[in-house]
Amino acid sequence: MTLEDTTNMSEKQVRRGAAQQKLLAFASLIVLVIGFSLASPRFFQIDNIMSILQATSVNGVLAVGVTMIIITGGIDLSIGTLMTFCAVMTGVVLTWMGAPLLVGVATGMATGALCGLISGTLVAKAKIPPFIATLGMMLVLKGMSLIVTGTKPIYFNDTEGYTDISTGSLVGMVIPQFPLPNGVLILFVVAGIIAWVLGRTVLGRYTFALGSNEEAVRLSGVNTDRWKMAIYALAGAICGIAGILISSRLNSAQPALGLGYELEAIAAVVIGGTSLSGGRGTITGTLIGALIMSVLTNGLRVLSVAPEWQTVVTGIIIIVAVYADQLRRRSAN
Amino acid sequence: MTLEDTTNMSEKQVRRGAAQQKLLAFASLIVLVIGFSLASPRFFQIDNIMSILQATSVNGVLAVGVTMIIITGGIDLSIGTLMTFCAVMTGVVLTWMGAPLLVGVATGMATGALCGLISGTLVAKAKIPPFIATLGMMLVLKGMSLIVTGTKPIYFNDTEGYTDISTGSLVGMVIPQFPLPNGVLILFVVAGIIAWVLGRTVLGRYTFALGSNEEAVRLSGVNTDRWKMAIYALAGAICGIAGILISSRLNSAQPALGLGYELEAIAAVVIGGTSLSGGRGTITGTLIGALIMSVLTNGLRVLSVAPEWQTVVTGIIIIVAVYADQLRRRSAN
Amino acid sequence: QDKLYIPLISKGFQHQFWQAVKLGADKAGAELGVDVTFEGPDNETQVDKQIDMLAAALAKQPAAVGIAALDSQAVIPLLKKAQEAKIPVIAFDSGVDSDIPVATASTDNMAAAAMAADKMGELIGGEGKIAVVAHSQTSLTGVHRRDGFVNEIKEKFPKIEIVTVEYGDGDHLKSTEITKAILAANPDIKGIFGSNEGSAIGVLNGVREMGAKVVVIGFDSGKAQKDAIRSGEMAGAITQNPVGIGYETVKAAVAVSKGETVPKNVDTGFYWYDKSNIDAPEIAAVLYD
Amino acid sequence: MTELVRMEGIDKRFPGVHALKSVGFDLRAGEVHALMGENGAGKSTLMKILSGVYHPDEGRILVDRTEVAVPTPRAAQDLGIGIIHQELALMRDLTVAQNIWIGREPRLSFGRLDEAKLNADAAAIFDAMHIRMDPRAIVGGLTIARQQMVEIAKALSYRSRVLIMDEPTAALNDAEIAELFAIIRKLKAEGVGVIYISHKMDEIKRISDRVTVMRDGAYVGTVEAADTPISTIISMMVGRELSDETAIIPDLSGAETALEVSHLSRGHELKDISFSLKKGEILGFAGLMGAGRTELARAIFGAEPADHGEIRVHGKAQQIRTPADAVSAGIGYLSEDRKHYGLALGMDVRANIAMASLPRYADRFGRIDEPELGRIARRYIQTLSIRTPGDRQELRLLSGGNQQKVVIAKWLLRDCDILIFDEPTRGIDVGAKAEIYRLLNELAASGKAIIVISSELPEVLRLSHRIAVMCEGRLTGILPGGASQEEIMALATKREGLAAE
Ligand SMILES: Nc1ncnc2c1ncn2[C@@H]1O[C@H](COP(=O)(O)OP(=O)(O)OP(=O)(O)O)[C@@H](O)[C@H]1O
Ligand SMILES: Nc1ncnc2c1ncn2[C@@H]1O[C@H](COP(=O)(O)OP(=O)(O)OP(=O)(O)O)[C@@H](O)[C@H]1O
Ligand SMILES: [Mg+2]
Ligand SMILES: [Mg+2]
Repeated sequence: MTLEDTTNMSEKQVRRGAAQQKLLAFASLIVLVIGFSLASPRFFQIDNIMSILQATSVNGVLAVGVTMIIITGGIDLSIGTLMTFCAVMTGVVLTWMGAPLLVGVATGMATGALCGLISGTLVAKAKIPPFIATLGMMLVLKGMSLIVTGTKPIYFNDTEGYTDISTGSLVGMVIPQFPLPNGVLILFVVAGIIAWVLGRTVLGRYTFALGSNEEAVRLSGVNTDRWKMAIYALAGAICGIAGILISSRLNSAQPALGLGYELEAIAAVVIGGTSLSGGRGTITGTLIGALIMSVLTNGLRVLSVAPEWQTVVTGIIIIVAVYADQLRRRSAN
Repeated sequence: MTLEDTTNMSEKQVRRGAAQQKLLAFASLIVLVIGFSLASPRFFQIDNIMSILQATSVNGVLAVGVTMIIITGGIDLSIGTLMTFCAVMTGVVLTWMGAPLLVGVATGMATGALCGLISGTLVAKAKIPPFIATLGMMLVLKGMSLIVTGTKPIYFNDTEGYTDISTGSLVGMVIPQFPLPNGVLILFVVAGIIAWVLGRTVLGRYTFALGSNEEAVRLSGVNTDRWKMAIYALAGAICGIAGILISSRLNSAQPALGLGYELEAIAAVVIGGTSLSGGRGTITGTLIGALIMSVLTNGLRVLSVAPEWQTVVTGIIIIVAVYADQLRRRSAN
Repeated sequence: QDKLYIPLISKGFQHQFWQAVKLGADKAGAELGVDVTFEGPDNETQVDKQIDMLAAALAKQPAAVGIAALDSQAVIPLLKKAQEAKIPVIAFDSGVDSDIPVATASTDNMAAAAMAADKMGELIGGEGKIAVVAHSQTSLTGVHRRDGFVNEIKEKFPKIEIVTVEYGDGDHLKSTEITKAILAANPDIKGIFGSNEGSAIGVLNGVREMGAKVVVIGFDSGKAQKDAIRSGEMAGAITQNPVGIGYETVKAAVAVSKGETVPKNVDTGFYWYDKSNIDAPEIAAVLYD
Repeated sequence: MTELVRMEGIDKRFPGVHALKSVGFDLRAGEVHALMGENGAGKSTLMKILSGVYHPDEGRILVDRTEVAVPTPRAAQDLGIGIIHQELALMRDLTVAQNIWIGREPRLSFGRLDEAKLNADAAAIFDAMHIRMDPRAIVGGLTIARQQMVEIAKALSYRSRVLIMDEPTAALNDAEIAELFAIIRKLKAEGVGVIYISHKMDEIKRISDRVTVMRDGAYVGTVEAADTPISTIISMMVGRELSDETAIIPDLSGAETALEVSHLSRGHELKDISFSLKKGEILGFAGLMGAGRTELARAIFGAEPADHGEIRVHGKAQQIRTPADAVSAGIGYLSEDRKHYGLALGMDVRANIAMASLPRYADRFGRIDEPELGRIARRYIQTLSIRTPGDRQELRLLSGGNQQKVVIAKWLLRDCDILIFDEPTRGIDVGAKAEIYRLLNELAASGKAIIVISSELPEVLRLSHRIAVMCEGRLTGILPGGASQEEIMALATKREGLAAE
C-alpha cells in the first residue's frame, strides 16, 4: 500500500532528520566557540573552559527547572529570589543551627519544593496567571531572605566541605587533566534526570500536554491541577539545588542576590528553542542556550571588549543565534 | 420570539453587568486607597496624591505602550532601556546640538518609533520570538545609551522649560487647588489616545485580532507583518514619550537607568487584567494596574514600613488584588 | 613590546563614581605604559557575576589584578588561585578578609558617613527629624555609609530622630519617589542624607518637587550635585577621591609586578565640600562631573 | 457553461506524505461541484492550494482560462476565490461582525472604524441567511455550530465568484442545512461556482451538479450527480461496496441501570433533567442547535458541574465536580470541539491516544511503557484506519477526519463503562462512519452504556435504542428507537412557552 511505503520512508527520514537537527542545534554554540578561539589564544584553555562551565552551572540549573514550567505554558519569575531564599534557609540550618551537611542540602531543596508548591497552588487552584503569582512570590521571597538574615550574608565557614559541593572536582580526582567542577557535574546530573522525567515519565508527558492544550487534558479526566502543582514543586526543588550551588560557590548565602537571574534563565530556555507559549521544548536546548550565554559573556571578556560594547554585541548575537536556529528549523521542515 | 427575548435580556444584562464590572475593576485600588488613608492621615493629602500620580506617569506611559504589544500576544522587554535611549537621543539633540525643544521631543519619539520598528521587523519578518527579539534589543539599547553618552549623564540645564514638560502644571495654572503635574496630564492624554486607537481604529482592531488568532487574520488576506511592525513602532514612540518624561523629571538623561522598568510596566499591564497570551486587554485596566503599584509603594513608605517588609507586603497584595479581580470576573460570568 | 596587562574588577561601571575610578586608572595606565581594563557587574548584588569576571580576568594571565570585592569573603578562593599563579592582587575601594592582597587602596566609608552626620547635626542645630535615603541595604558601601551616619547621629546628637532609612538602589527616580513619600509622611522633617550620587540627586529632586525646605547632604560628586551645592539647594556633600583610588591601584599594581614593595594600605581619603570650598584647588581636584 | 477554474497536474508532498498525486479539477460558473473522498484523501489540501494557503509542488491553476499564481490568501481573494476552511479559522476574542469583516472594515477618516456599519452589514448577511445572530457576540462564546455559521457568513460576504466550502455542514442541523442550501442555490443562479466538500452523502444528491472523487491523493473520476447512484460514488471513494444496516434494538428489560440522572439543573442552560441509561443501551440525544445537549453532557462529566441534581452510577450517588471525578466513576466524554477540548494538536498520535489512560501504562516510578503504547496506537490506527504516516506524527498534520478518529481511539482505550459521544462522526467519511457505528454497537453489546449526541437525525435513528429529545435546556421527551423524524422534530421544537399552553 502507498501509505505503508510512505510510513517506512518517513520513519527513516524522520530519524535521519532528527540526528541532523540535533547536530545543527549546536551550530551557533560551536561557531561561537571557534570564533572566540581564533580571536584569542587565551579562550580555548582548559582553565577558561572550566570557568565557562562553572559560570553556566547556576544559571543552567535554574534554566532546567524553569524549562518544565515554560513547557506547561507557564512562567516562573520567582526562581532567582527563590534560589537565594533556599540558600539562606540552608545557611540558617547549617550555620546557625549547626546541622550536618546533608540536612542542610535537604532543607534547601525542601524549601524550594515548598515555595514551588505555593506558586503552583496559586496558579492551579486560585487560577492566578503564572506571571502574577510568581511575580508576587518573587517579591515575597526577596523580602523574606532579607528578613531572615537581617540583611547580612550567612557564611558557611564552619561547614566543612560546603564549598566543595560546587567548586571541588570529583572528576578531577579521577582524571587530573580534566578538573570538571562538581557544580557542572551536578548541572549535568540534574539536566539528565529532568530530561529523563520529561521524555519518559507520566509527569513529563503531562508537562507537555498541559502546555499543548490544558483543557483537553482536563477533559481527558486528568487531575490537571495536581500535576501542575507537582511540576511547580519539582521546579522549586531544582531552584533549591541552584541555591546550594551558588551559596557553595560564594561560601555564603547573599540575601540580596537573585533578582535578574530569572530573566537570564528564561532567556537561556528560549534561546534553546523552548516556546514560551508552551507545549514544546527540550533540556538539551536549554543547556545549549545557557552555554551560548556564558560562552558569549566569557569570550567577550577574554577579548577585553569594553563593557558597554559587550552588552551590544551580546544582544546582537543572541538575536542572530536564534534567527539562525529559526532558519534551520524552517529548512528542516 | 423566545430567542429574541433571551437575546434582549442578555443584552440588557450585559450592559448593566459591564457598568458594574467597570466599577468593580477599580475595587482593589479603592480598597487600597481607603486602607492607607485610614492607616495614616498623611496619605490622603493633595500633595501626596499628586506625588503618587507623578510617580505613576513614567511607568504608566510605558505600560500603556506595552499593553498594545501584549494584546498582539507579544512582549517587549526593551521598553526600559529604549526609554533611556530615547532620553539620551533627546539630550544629544537638545544639549549637544542645541536644537529647539520641539525638535528634541520629536527626536525622542522618532528614536522610539525607529527602535520599535526594528523590534517589530525582527518579530514579524525574521519570525524571531518577541521575547528574544526584544531581549536582544534591550541589551543593544542599554549598551548604546552608554556608548553615545560616554557613560555620563546629559544635563538639560540649557534647555529652557524642559523640566516643565513633566513637573510643571498646566492644570494648576487654571485651578490652583489642583496642581496636577503635566507628566500625569501627558499620561492621561497618551492613555486616552491609545484607548481610542485600540477601540475605534483599524490598527486597534488588528491588534486584538493578531493576538486572538494570527493565522486566521493572515488567511483573511491581511498583511499581518506590516500591521505588527506598525504596532511595535507605535509602542516604541510611546516609550519615547516615557523617555522624555523621565529625563525631564530628572533634568538629565541618565544612561545607566532603565533596566527593570520593563518588568514593572508589564506587571502593571497584567495586574490590569490584560492576558499575556494576547487577544484581550484594556487601557483602563493598565492604568489601574499602574496606579495600584504606585499607591502600594507610596502607601507603604508613608507608613514607614521596613523596606524588606515593603517587598513582602507588595508581593502579597499584588497576588490578592489579582485574585480578587479573578473572582469578580468569574462571578460576573 | 608586550605591555603589562592589568585588569580592574570593580563593583560596577555605569555609575559616575566608578567612571571616575576608571578615569584615574586609565590615567595611571597611560603614564606608566600599561594596558588597563575596567569592568564590573550591573549592580552591587551580583557577587557571583563579579567572580566570573575575576575568573575571566585571571584566564588572561595578567601582570596583576585589581579587585573591589562585593563580598569580602566570596572572592577568596579565586584570590588563592591568583596567588598560586603568582598574580599579585591589589584591593581597591574596600578590602577583603584575607592577607592575599599586597595592597589596599580604599576609603573609610564609615568615617566618611560619620562626617556627613556631624555636618547634618550642625546644620539643623542638633535636634529634629531627619531621614536617610541609602543606595543599598546589603552592599558594603551602602551598609557602611548607613551605619556610619546612623551611629554617629545616635552617639553625638541624642535629640535628632532618624525617622526612616529607605533604599533606592541608587536609582535617581526611585530615590525621588522615596523622598517624596518621606516628606509626605513627615512634613516637619529637617534634613535628608543621600548616600551616593543617585540617592543624593533623587533626594534633591524629591525635595524640589515637594517645594520643601530641608537640609540635603549628599555623597560623591557629579555635575548635578556640584550645581546644587553652588546654588545652595544642597548643603554639602562628602566626596571620596575616586580618581585617586584608580590611580593608586594601578600604580601599586605596576610596582608590585615589577617586584617592588608597596605600602600595605593606601588611604585615599575623603572630603567635605560645600559652597564655601567647592572651588578650592584641593577639593576641585577630587571632584568629577 | 463557462469554465471558471481549472487545476491541472497538481502535486503536493508533505514530509512523509504524498498528499496530492497529479490531481486535476475544474469548476464551471453556476454549478455546485462536489469534491468527495475518504478522510485524508487530499480534498482540503487541494482547496488550500486553490485558495493560496499552500503552494503546489507541481501543476498549474487557470482562472478564466488564463494561468495564474496564487501565492497568498489575499491573491486568491483578488481572483474572486473565497473559502470556508474545514478547521474554523476565527478570532475567538473578537465579535461576530468583527470576524466577518476582518481586513475589510468599513472606515471613516483617520483610520477610524465604522462600527455601526460593520454591525449592520453583518446583520444584513445573517438576515439574508435567515439566521438569528447577534453581530456583537464574542465568537469564543459561541457553540461550534454557530461559529460555523459565522464562517459561512464571512465567506458569503466576499461575494466571490468561486466559493469553496470545506465541510460547511459538519456541525449543522437539518434546518440550518436547508437554509444553507437555499443560499447556495441563489448563488448558483447568480453564476457563482461552488466547490462543495462533505461527508454527508445525502447532501450530494440534493445540491451538487457534478461530483469529483479522490482517493489516496489521486484523482478517481468526475460524474454527473443526477444520474449516478450514491452507491457508485461510495464505491469510487472507498474502493468497495458498503452494506447499510439498521439498528437492531436489543431487549434490555433485564439489564441493570448504569447511569441515572435526576433533576439536573444549571443556570439557564439546563432545566430539571432526569433520565436513566441501562447497561448495553445506546441512548441517542436529538435536538436543535443550542438545545443544551452539549451542556448536559458537560454537566454530567463535571466539565462545568451542575448546580442541582443527582447523578447515580451503577446505583451509587456520585459527587462529580471535575472530569477526573467522572472518569474515575467510569464516565467518558468525547467533546464536539476536538480542536479546543479534545486534542493536544502539538503532540503526536500516540500521546493523544494514551492521554486519558497514561497511569495504566506506567510503572511505580511513573515511567511510561512506550513500546506498549506504540503497539496500542498502531492497533487503533489500523482498526479505525487512521491515515497517518506513523504513530509519532503530530496531530495538527492530520486531516480533520483523522483527528476525530484519534479522539475516538483515546476514549476506546480508556475503556469507561459509560461513554458520552458528542458528535462522534463529525467530519468522518462514510466508510469510517460505518466502522464507528459498528464499534458503538459492539461496545453496547459488550455491556457499555452509551450516549450519542448527534445533529444528524439519520445517525441518531440508525444507532439509538431510545431517543431523548431536548429543547432549550429541557428534556422534552424520550422516544423508543425507530421513532419517526416528525415525532422527534415535534419534541425538539416544543418550547416552554408553548408547552405551558
Ligand atoms: N501540513 C501538513 N503536513 C503534513 N501532512 C499533511 C499536512 N496537511 C495535510 N497533510 C496530510 O495530507 C493528507 C491529505 O490531507 P487533507 O487534509 O487534504 O485530507 P482531506 O481529504 O481534507 O480529509 P478530511 O476529510 O479528513 O478532511 C493527509 O494524510 C494529511 O495527514
Ligand atoms: N441562538 C443562540 N444564541 C446565543 N447562544 C446560543 C444560541 N444557541 C446556543 N447558544 C449557546 O449554546 C448553549 C447550548 O448549546 P449546546 O452546545 O449545549 O447545544 P447542543 O444541543 O449541543 O447544540 P449543538 O448542536 O450546537 O452542539 C446555550 O446555553 C447558549 O449559551
Ligand atoms: Mg479536509
Ligand atoms: Mg452540541
